Amino acid sequence: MRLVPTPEQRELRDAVCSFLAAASPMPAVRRAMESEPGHDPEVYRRLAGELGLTGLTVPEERGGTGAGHAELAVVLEETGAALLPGPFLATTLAAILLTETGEKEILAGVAAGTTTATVVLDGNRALNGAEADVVLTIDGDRVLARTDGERRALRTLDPTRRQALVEPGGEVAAVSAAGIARARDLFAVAVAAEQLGVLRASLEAIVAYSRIRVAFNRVIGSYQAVKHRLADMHCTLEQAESIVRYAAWAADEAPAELPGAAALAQAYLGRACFEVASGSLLLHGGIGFTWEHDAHLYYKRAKADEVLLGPPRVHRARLADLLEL
Amino acid sequence: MRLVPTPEQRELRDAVCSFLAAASPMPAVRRAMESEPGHDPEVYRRLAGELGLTGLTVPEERGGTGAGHAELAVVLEETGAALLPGPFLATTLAAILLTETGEKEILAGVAAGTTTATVVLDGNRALNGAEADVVLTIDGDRVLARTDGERRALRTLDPTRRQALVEPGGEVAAVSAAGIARARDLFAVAVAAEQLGVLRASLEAIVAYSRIRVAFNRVIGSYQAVKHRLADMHCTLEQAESIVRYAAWAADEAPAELPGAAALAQAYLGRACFEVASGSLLLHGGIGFTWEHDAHLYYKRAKADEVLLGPPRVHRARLADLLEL
Amino acid sequence: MDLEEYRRRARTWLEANAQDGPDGRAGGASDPGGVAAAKEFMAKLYDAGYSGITWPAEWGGQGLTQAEERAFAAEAAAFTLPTYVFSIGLGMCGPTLVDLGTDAQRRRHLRPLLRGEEIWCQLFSEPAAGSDVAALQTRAAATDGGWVVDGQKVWTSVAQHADWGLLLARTDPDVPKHKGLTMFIVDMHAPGVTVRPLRDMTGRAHFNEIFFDGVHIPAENVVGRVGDGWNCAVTTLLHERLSIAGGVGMGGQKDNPVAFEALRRTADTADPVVRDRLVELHIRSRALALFNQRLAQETKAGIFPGARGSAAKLLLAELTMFQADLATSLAGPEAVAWIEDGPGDASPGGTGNGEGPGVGTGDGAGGDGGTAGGDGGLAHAVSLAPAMALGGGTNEIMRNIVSERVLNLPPEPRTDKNVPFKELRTSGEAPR
Amino acid sequence: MDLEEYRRRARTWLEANAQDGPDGRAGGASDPGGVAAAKEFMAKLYDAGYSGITWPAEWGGQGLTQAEERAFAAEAAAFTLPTYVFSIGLGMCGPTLVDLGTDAQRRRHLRPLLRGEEIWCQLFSEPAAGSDVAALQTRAAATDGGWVVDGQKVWTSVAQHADWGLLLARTDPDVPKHKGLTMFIVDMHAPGVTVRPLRDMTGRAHFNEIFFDGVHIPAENVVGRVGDGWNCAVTTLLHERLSIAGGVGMGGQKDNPVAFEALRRTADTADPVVRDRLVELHIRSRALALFNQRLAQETKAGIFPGARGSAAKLLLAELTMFQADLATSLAGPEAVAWIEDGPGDASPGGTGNGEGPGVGTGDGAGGDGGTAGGDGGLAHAVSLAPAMALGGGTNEIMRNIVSERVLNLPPEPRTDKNVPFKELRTSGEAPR
Repeated sequence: MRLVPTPEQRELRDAVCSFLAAASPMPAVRRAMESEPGHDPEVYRRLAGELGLTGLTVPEERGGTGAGHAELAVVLEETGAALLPGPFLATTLAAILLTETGEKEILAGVAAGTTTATVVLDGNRALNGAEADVVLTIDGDRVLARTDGERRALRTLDPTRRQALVEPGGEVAAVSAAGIARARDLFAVAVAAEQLGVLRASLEAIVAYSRIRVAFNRVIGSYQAVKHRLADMHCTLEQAESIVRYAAWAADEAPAELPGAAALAQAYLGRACFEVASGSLLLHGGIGFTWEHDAHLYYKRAKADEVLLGPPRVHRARLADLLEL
Repeated sequence: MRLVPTPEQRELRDAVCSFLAAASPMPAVRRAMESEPGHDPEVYRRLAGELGLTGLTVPEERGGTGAGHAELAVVLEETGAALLPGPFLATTLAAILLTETGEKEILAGVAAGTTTATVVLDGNRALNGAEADVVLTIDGDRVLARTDGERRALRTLDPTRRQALVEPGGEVAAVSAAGIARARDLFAVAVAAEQLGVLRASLEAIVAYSRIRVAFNRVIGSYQAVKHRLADMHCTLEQAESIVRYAAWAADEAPAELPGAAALAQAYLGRACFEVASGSLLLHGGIGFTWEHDAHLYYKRAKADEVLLGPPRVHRARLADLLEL
Repeated sequence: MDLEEYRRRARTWLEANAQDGPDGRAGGASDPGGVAAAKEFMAKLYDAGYSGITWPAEWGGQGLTQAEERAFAAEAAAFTLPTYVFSIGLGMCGPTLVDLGTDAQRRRHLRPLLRGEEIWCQLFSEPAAGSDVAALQTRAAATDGGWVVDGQKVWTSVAQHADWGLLLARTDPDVPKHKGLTMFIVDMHAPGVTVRPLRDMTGRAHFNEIFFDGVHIPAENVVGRVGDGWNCAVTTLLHERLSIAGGVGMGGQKDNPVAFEALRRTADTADPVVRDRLVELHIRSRALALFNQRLAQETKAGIFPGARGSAAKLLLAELTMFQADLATSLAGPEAVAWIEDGPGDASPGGTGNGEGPGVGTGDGAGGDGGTAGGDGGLAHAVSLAPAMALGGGTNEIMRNIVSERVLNLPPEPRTDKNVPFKELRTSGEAPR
Repeated sequence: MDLEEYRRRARTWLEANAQDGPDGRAGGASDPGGVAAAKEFMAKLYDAGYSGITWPAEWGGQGLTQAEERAFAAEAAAFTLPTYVFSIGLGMCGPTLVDLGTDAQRRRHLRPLLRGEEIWCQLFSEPAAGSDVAALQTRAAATDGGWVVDGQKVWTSVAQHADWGLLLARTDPDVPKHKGLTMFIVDMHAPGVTVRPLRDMTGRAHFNEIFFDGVHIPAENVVGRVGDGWNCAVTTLLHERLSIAGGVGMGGQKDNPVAFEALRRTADTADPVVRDRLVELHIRSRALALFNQRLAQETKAGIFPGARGSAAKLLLAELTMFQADLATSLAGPEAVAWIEDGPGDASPGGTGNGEGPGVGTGDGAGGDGGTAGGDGGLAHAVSLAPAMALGGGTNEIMRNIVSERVLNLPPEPRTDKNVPFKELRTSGEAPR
């Protein structure tokens, strides 16, 4: 089992981190989320094309980089920490589904960064469904794909990522029951990696603020009430990171452990991320309640991510089944 | 609805409190729990006879005081706070059962303080079952009573109150389905009142200790980590007391509300009491882990009381049913 | 009149006179018509004797006790009264003037306040002075016949409608921070006062920022003594906590989509785990409701709740977060994304501008219950929930109060008590 | 040798040599035979190269890294080794001498310690100096050729078997408290040393109180420099936390009646709410186990865990309380009352002395499952659970460490740093 990133993974992290810090700092995130497309297409183009991240886990022979889910987790942790708007997660989930089910044509465009795609997750709802080039629907053991169909943008709690009602269905793109089952577990790991980033960034924000905000002539970070809450949040972060690394390792190296690891990852990360984001917001005091402060964007992303793959009890029930309780 | 004790109830509380402070302070509790009978028969005799407390809720025409469950709650809160050893709760539960089912003969002895009794709560287990004069068993809509039968003392987590395996059964003492149902709810209220006392005493102990214990040249009660835990415990106490007063009021004045109030009381008090007792013990530091300190006696009583009428989920499930969820 | 009778009469009056309409909170800023209607209702309330229930009769009140006030509030909780815009005046500013104002101030201000003719706001908090109110920086400099004020306030409710404000400003920076403050009555229509809506995390402007630029205040508008502003503010804050605990100006739970009664209708109660979570919410809700009722009964019995009201406020803040979190977690995806023109759509901060073609709610092919069943109500609730834990004192401040004033534990060591204000640290500075 | 190979060999050795017996914790005080067997096992362990894995070869160790030590501990967790009585020496006293001892001290003490020939205990805590170790009052006064010690220590594990103790005592009360301490090696067989078992809340004596009455210590037994005892103690405590985090001297979970694997067998998993609670326990257990494994891997990769080990200790303390509480809550009445001669009966503190006649477990008439199914194991677990949150630093101290040394938050304001020890407050005194 490997729970510590390799030097190569650390390099990848640094590269993504530097890119996002330059191309999509929080003021840019705010401009993007209020813009008509809801994200900066240029940032997405560079992320997908220049950095090749939409094809990261796509095999080389199908146009991708052929990296593992441990690498993908490192990337999603950073896009999560940066609250990157746009269809990167949606397209990544689509790439996972198409890779695991052996699809090739759509995947080529996704891996090349020229096609955006999304997966219908819940009835007729899809992340970035209004703007995706291709909408994928899981129907039993088949993956359906369509580029047409009605789309209707939804209002969302999380202003940094859009959702839409879409028309499910389309042509059969691939058939693979096992591939679909594995893809669903990989979705859980991918979202958990994003949640880890949101959690970490929320904690970092309040730690930094508590070192400079003064109340009663002391920085608030010197009060035990604040310190101890932050220590507990740090404990949560340590466990969250350990679980995400484990689940990503299982995805790459221990397929038999993946279902349990994936359910564990969603069951832990969903709650953990919202609790830390929520604690971070509250400890910011009144400033954290303003629209201009970023705390609420993390809080809302955390809540949206917590229910993205279904309410938390779904993952807990799955874990119970896998544990044969 | 009446949530504040009347002046008469406050007088009763003061009388019981003074009696226990003189007759059964903690050193006496420790002597009693390590003695062969497990309690001080003289204290019980005076409590039952002189103060008439085993007949408190027994109607006057059947030899009791004819007081209400609000009065009984006030008394049990004090016996709980004092960790009174012996068969007072067991006999009180028996008195409730016999009163509600219209039994007269055994009740006369119980009300007079000359008979100790217990109720089989769980299969063949009874509080103070080894030493009770009468063992009552609920069998459908009948109450059975016996004075003979084998008894086998159990080892208990809580050293301040004994339990035993007994032989259930005996002669039919009373028949009343409605009375038995109501008695079960009244058991829940009675135990909740005891739990309120345990909770309150646990909190008072750690508040007092945190005002005198010094660490790093400050009393520990000046540290926010301690203060805020204690503030949260105080919030728990306020809610716990409100619920117990409400449930006792419902027992006396609003029979239709009693089942819901009783289930609420057990569902809240069981957890609340153990959490406060547990927090109190931990905040005492190492001294709280010693046998000689009283914190563990409260902790153990809290745990024993939490499961006395069945595991906590039983009360939550009943509440769900009553709420028609 | 006994309390039950009082309560019965209040209910009768409310049934006859309270419309089941908005409380004036939503859209108030852009809806002067709403404010006009609210003023009309307030005049009726005053004439019926339900405004200023505990205030002295001499100044227009009813001279009754907290018990009657709580009884009325308990009955009013079943209605949605349009009194929000008056809540600061009724709960905080007015009671402060009753306690500390000059007779001239009381005569001029209290009756118009109670009748809803004039609206009040409270001006204490500043960006760098939240929990630590006494660290405020707004300056009031003495001038001919009065004072000149410069500075910035924040978190000011209803300021956009306010005629008067209760202002706390620094009149002496050379003494320790608690000693150099003074309280004033400020005319919100005076030159130099700018009110700017403050958009909060719900996407709405529930609050305002207020800028003072050379605003003149006449000398007779000082409340209490010059330099005694901290003690005056403590009085105001005490009234604030009492009014929150007493439910003054607070709506009921009846339309709250995250309260138990709503969730029992919407949640999947066939799942025993969901049922257990709802039981938990019921337990916590009842526990707090009973505690509040007990405090009310004690007040009636002459036991002053004091700082125990802060325990109720803390519990309410925690319950508010808990239930919003629970409701969204139980609902799942539809809690966080919904069709924009749903009836209760309530989050202008959300995205999605309707540019897509129309896809109906129910016409998706592949899902069971996977349609956008939410109407934004849950999303709004989870966005608004932190407000209860931040306004009127954070949870940490409440815990300090409960531990120090109820449990009598010692305060933290303080380093800001005997130092001139100008020598204190401010946020963002390195430690001295 | 790579780590997997090392681990494989360790497993092979353990399978051949470790009996599946008690760890020497229970009943050790009254069982010298158990200690003799433990010493025999320790000699074998030493000869096989698994004692002092990270210690310098020069003093009898293996000169390997934390990675090998953790690998061995991970394998050993599947067994119950009789090493408890050596754990203080191996985890704390020995490493301190490796770091700070004189060559003479190392030569005299380290090899016998590693071979299990001599048992060590650690003598820091006092009744009035728990979390605040530096507030200790035991005095060491200079005398001819050494020191004379008077005072009392507490919470001393294995002292009843100990040959040597690592003692922290005050050599100068006139300087600030951290500056007047000195560390000593004390002969536990010296005249004036009294060891008294301390009965704890489980009813057993897991710890001891030690009384020093004019005990002479030769000058060469000072560890480090006179007056530098605080820094020496910091070294010892660092080793303590590492050894707890690394699992040195800790038993596995395999026989723990409140761990997930036991509860899945005993709990009523037909109830979905019970199943959900077990899932919660699984999640928390796995989360902590994975965190510990990650720390071990980072250590191997050269990333020193430092104060992050305190996070693991805090989480372990919370998990220990959580699982004991959960197990007893799930079990219900049988968790807290059981037949006295049940096989795992483990709480001599409990009552019930067998004076009643024999009523069999299964012969009750009126109940389903209402028999005394418990054997005292759950009761013992819930009685022992607080130990993890109190020993080796309370949860509050762990949170201080994590917040200050991992998150770099500032410490609390201190009032005890620059004041002579004799002027400091002690417990029970009114504030000065």
